[in-house]
Amino acid sequence: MNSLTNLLIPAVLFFALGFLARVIRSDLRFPPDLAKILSIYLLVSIGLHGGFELGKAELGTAAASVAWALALGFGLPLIAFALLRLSRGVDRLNASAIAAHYGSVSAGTFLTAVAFLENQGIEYERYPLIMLAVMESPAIVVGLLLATWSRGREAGAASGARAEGGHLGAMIREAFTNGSVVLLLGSMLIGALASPKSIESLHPFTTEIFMGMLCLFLLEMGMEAGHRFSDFRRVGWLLGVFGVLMPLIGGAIGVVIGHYGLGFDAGGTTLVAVLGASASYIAVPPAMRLAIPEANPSFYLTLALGVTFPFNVVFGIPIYHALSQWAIRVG
Amino acid sequence: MNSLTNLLIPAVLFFALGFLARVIRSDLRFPPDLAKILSIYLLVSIGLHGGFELGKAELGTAAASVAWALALGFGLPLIAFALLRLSRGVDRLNASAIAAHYGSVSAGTFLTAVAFLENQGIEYERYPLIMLAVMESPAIVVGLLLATWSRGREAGAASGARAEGGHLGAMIREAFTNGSVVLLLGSMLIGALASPKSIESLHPFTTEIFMGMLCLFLLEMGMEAGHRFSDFRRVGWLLGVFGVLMPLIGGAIGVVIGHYGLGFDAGGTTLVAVLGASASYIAVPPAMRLAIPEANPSFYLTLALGVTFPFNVVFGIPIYHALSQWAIRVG
Amino acid sequence: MNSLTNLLIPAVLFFALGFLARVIRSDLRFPPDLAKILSIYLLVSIGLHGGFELGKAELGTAAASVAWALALGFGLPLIAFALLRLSRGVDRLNASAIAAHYGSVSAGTFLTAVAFLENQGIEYERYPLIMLAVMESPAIVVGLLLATWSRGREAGAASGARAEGGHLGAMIREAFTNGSVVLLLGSMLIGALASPKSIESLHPFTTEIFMGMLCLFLLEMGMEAGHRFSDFRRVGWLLGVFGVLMPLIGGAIGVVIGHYGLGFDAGGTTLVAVLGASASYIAVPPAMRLAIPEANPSFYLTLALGVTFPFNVVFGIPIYHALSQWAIRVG
Amino acid sequence: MHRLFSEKLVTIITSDVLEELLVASVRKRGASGYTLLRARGAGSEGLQTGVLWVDSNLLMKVILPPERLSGLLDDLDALIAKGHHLTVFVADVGVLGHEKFERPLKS
Amino acid sequence: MHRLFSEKLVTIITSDVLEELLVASVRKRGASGYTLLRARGAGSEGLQTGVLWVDSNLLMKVILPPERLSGLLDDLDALIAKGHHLTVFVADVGVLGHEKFERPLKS
Amino acid sequence: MHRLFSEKLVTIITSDVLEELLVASVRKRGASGYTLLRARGAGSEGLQTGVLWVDSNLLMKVILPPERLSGLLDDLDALIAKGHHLTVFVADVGVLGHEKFERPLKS
Ligand SMILES: Nc1ncnc2c1ncn2[C@@H]1O[C@H](COP(=O)(O)O)[C@@H](O)[C@H]1O
Ligand SMILES: Nc1ncnc2c1ncn2[C@@H]1O[C@H](COP(=O)(O)O)[C@@H](O)[C@H]1O
Ligand SMILES: Nc1ncnc2c1ncn2[C@@H]1O[C@H](COP(=O)(O)O)[C@@H](O)[C@H]1O
Ligand code: NA
Ligand code: NA
Ligand code: NA
Repeated sequence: MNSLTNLLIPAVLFFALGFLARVIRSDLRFPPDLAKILSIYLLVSIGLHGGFELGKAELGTAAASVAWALALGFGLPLIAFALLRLSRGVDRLNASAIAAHYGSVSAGTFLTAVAFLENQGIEYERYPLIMLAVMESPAIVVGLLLATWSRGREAGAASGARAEGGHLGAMIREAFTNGSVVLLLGSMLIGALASPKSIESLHPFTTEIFMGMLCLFLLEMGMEAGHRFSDFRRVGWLLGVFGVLMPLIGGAIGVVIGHYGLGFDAGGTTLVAVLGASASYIAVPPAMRLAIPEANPSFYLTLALGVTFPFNVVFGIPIYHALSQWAIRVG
Repeated sequence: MNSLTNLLIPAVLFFALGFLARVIRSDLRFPPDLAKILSIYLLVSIGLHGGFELGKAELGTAAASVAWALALGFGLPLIAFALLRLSRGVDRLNASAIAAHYGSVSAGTFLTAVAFLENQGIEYERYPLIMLAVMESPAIVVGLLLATWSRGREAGAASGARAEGGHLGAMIREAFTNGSVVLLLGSMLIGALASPKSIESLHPFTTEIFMGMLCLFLLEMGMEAGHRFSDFRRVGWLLGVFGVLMPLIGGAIGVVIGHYGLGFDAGGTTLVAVLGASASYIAVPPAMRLAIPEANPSFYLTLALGVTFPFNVVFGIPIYHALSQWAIRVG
Repeated sequence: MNSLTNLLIPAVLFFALGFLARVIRSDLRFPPDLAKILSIYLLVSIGLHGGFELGKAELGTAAASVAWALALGFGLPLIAFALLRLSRGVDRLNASAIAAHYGSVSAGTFLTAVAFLENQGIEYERYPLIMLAVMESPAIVVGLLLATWSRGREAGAASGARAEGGHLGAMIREAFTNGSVVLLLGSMLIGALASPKSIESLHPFTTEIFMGMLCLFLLEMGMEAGHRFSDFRRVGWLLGVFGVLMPLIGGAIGVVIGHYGLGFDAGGTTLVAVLGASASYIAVPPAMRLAIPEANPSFYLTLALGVTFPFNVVFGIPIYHALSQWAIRVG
Repeated sequence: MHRLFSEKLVTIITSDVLEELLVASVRKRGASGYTLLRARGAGSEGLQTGVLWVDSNLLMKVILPPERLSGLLDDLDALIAKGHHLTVFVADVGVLGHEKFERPLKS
Repeated sequence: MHRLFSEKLVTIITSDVLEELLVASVRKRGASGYTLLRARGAGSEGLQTGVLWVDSNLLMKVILPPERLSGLLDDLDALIAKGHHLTVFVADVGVLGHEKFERPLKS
Repeated sequence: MHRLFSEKLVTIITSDVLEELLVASVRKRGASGYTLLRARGAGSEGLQTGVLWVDSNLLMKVILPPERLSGLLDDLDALIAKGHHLTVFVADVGVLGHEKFERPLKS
């Protein structure tokens, strides 16, 4: 329940080890491809596993989950954008790009939350998994729209924005053919379609060795977060505060949706909170880099990967879980 | 039994997902090394597993399997070469290179067929595994001999061909020290030599996570096939027809050999058919590129990987299985 | 008990297969990153597993193990250095660099010895695992001190050595932030700290697929050893003899320490002997290359990887085991 | 003696996410091919560690007949004007077999 | 027409273990960035197969204004003098947008 | 000031399967070493995606004293004449420490 319990989960400890290795300037290095391989493995495995379980889902709750996921995906970036503009820390285009990250989700954080729940023997609903898959794209679309609007404002003329029209269509297409989206949705579909027996034969691969793969992934992400964290100064403290405040806001909204909107138990509500709180660092950054080249990648990468990700893994998850339990107690 | 059942095998579905990702131009990408790592894993695992089981094989059937495998490996390229020359689609050297691919085998297709059988609870003999290992090399040798002969024909003089003599020896040596051959035969030998207890301790690695690894491999191969498939136009429709006809011929010959020649049941016969039908896209292409530089790699890669491989995985395997059952029924 | 039994362990057979593939000049190739990925996996897995078991260790024996490990780590390089200087095969700086390798350890050899023991159903103490983690660094420090002293001797003046002072501090810091050390010690700590239930959930990853991963690793290391072995001529026969003699000396000292110093049984004593006998080829070489640039890497890599590693894997382990049994019989 | 023919070698270093755009431009501008290498690095946009797709760099090499250089550089300038970060440099090289580099890539 | 500006391109090939030292030197000498590629090879120190960290090579490319070249080469010479093995070569290149290469990397 | 010595830099881009042949030729022609990089690309033989060994490219760099260039180019021409596809280009570079490049690789 307390943060210490969380810290005794191997996945979290490996994240800390990676972070520490950077801090003490160890020469520990991973082949760059390993993180890519591990994230492919993780997406395929949770997709297969989740799709299989969702094959047995109630249609009503599933539809409601999708609807709420869309609401989160479209709404959170707007909140993030407003906050960023209020803080006057960055210009409109950087704000658009950062906002998109916070409307989307981090599978790594989500899985750490699952490990947290399983470690404590807490049951959880499977619907948040659909939400994870659904939430990758809308935030990208909102980010692009915000950027188009911002360019219009900054150019002081609507002409520029209009010229981007066709381009925007292509970008939105890309939001839905994004590699991570295809991998996750595709695997879920396969998990739902394939014969139960054949999915069971995949069990040792998708489930039994899963936690170990997650540990390796978080070890490498810990190193990467450590790298990014040292860029903190370049980002400034105002943005740094945003990187901690925004997940708390997103997490609180997630608790409300999970508990009141979807009627989930403490486990499922925690997971919805984590979806709200986490910021994408795999699917969204390439989309932003391509579509909003004016924004500085070291801003959004430092925030999503160097600030929000570690915050969520170490402090956020137990906080969202406590919040969820409190919401359920209060009713 | 029907093609739909086949399509509900996760491995086949992942192949389709990869193919589809290319078609919708998703930015899904795999680190290039992953396919190489997965194919090393697959060869070692089937080698170990197969060698262990073959340690208990009957010498008579094993010897007969090797003999028939040699017959297929030496015979099929000649049929393929004749067909290609008849179609007048390509010159002699390209025909030699392509022919070698069809005399050899694709481990990926073979393993998908195994998944197909296991998914339906169909028993199968293990001898086709020896055949798989045996069939890699002879087709390479035949391809080289055809090329040498073709060069002689095209140069209009025997002198050229003779000059290549020493070179040819080196090439044939390479057919037998080919990386895939060494890996597969070596692992089989280890599987047969090592103590049963130690092989059992490898079981979780070689067998339990196997299907998952195969899925990842086929996912990436699906993308690669999608890539190659789009080169289809460059190859022309005549070659395209060859890429579908030749596996049907090879598969039919395989059914005859499996059932009448070796007396296998429907499962084993299906696997022999798949050996006849499939075209190599890992072991043979590098050998051809090195030894028949005059041939165009985009011809043989498009055919083996972009046409025949998808055809076999989706349509071929259920067809060969139906043929095998029919042969057994007919007697 | 005899060398043949050893050779029937899959891990050893795969090492031989890799070596053989090089000897017959097969074009078998592994993506270079695979070895790095596998060694990360191996270190994390033995760390987790070992840390978990050591959580239950007796403090007294653990402390004694650490003390003896330090003694080995500091002592063996001095013996190696003396031998190398006596043989007059190399100059002081090369001798310093080589000596450091022999004071440190090879996890690959250690794990092969574990496989050897498990294959024969021999029990072994877990303390040698702490020793493995402890022994990586001291030898690096001794190597650096020897090099500093040697530079002073060769320059004929103390001034050079003194100028290196600050530099030396940085180097010693690096000995303890070495990537392998951080990975192994970190994983052991996590194994000891995390809840037993969560460590159990990692079991399929860290333990069940472990032997298979070790086989792949040794296969690639076999190829690499084969590569290095062919550089043998460049090294000269005197150094070659050192590469076989030094492990025998280190192994014998290890037997004495394991049996008389620590009171281990035949299994644990064998492992201590292997720690004494093996030479590092992952953690130490980069440290030496950076800190003793005057030394020739092809000397220490050929010796550690091309001579001592194969010798230990094939002949050494059964010899050290026989020695251990003999010591116990003699009392 | 070998005749080496003068061509232009353009090298482009930028983020992996631009791969498709660059390839399209190289095809359009009539190069006979292109070569891609994976890279890491650092620059004004910060560290590119190569761990995530977004922080991996690519290094593209394109050999072009001098008269086609200008068109390609136009495209690259346009990308830079949009805000993309590209490191671009051009060198003179002598190639073996210059006809090879005159035949545009079939698409 | 495109104005290409003359800069120096320094290429360094050496063992992976020197990465940190080289990056530090490039930062100190005022380059605007650097690019790293993974390499294998062979030379007087033997085969570098790329299988272990110690036998992997890196290839570093640094573009520098001509007046900053000398400082970087001094550092490289110092490494060579200590016994490190470095293959270093310099070429003249024309870059797009030369201001980019004048701004030293922020550390 | 640094003395930079003039050498020739030969770059060869081709399929991975030619590695052994190229290395053998570089050794024979007296280079002091060579460097290999992994590459992808496209050309007249189609797409080289790097996924399979056969469709991976390698990029080889060899620094040679000018007088040894011709021999190496002869070998490369011979490969091209046999039907192999090689992209080869040569540039002038200034190296640090030219004696290093005079000593042929021990085999
Ligand atoms: N001076 C330089 N020399 C070599 N590569 C550079 C240099 N500056 C930038 N780069 C490369 O170009 C990429 C983009 O740089 P930048 O546009 O400064 O963000 C960096 O990640 C480096 O790989
Ligand atoms: N003549 C050369 N051409 C290209 N690369 C070289 C050459 N000589 C050495 N190298 C590279 O530089 C590294 C170090 O070489 P060396 O200093 O000779 O040990 C080698 O591993 C090669 O990658
Ligand atoms: N114009 C070019 N610029 C750069 N690389 C090229 C060019 N043409 C071909 N290549 C490279 O050389 C390889 C072989 O080309 P090709 O001989 O045209 O099949 C290709 O896969 C590319 O990597
Ligand atoms: Na979010
Ligand atoms: Na076949
Ligand atoms: Na030792």
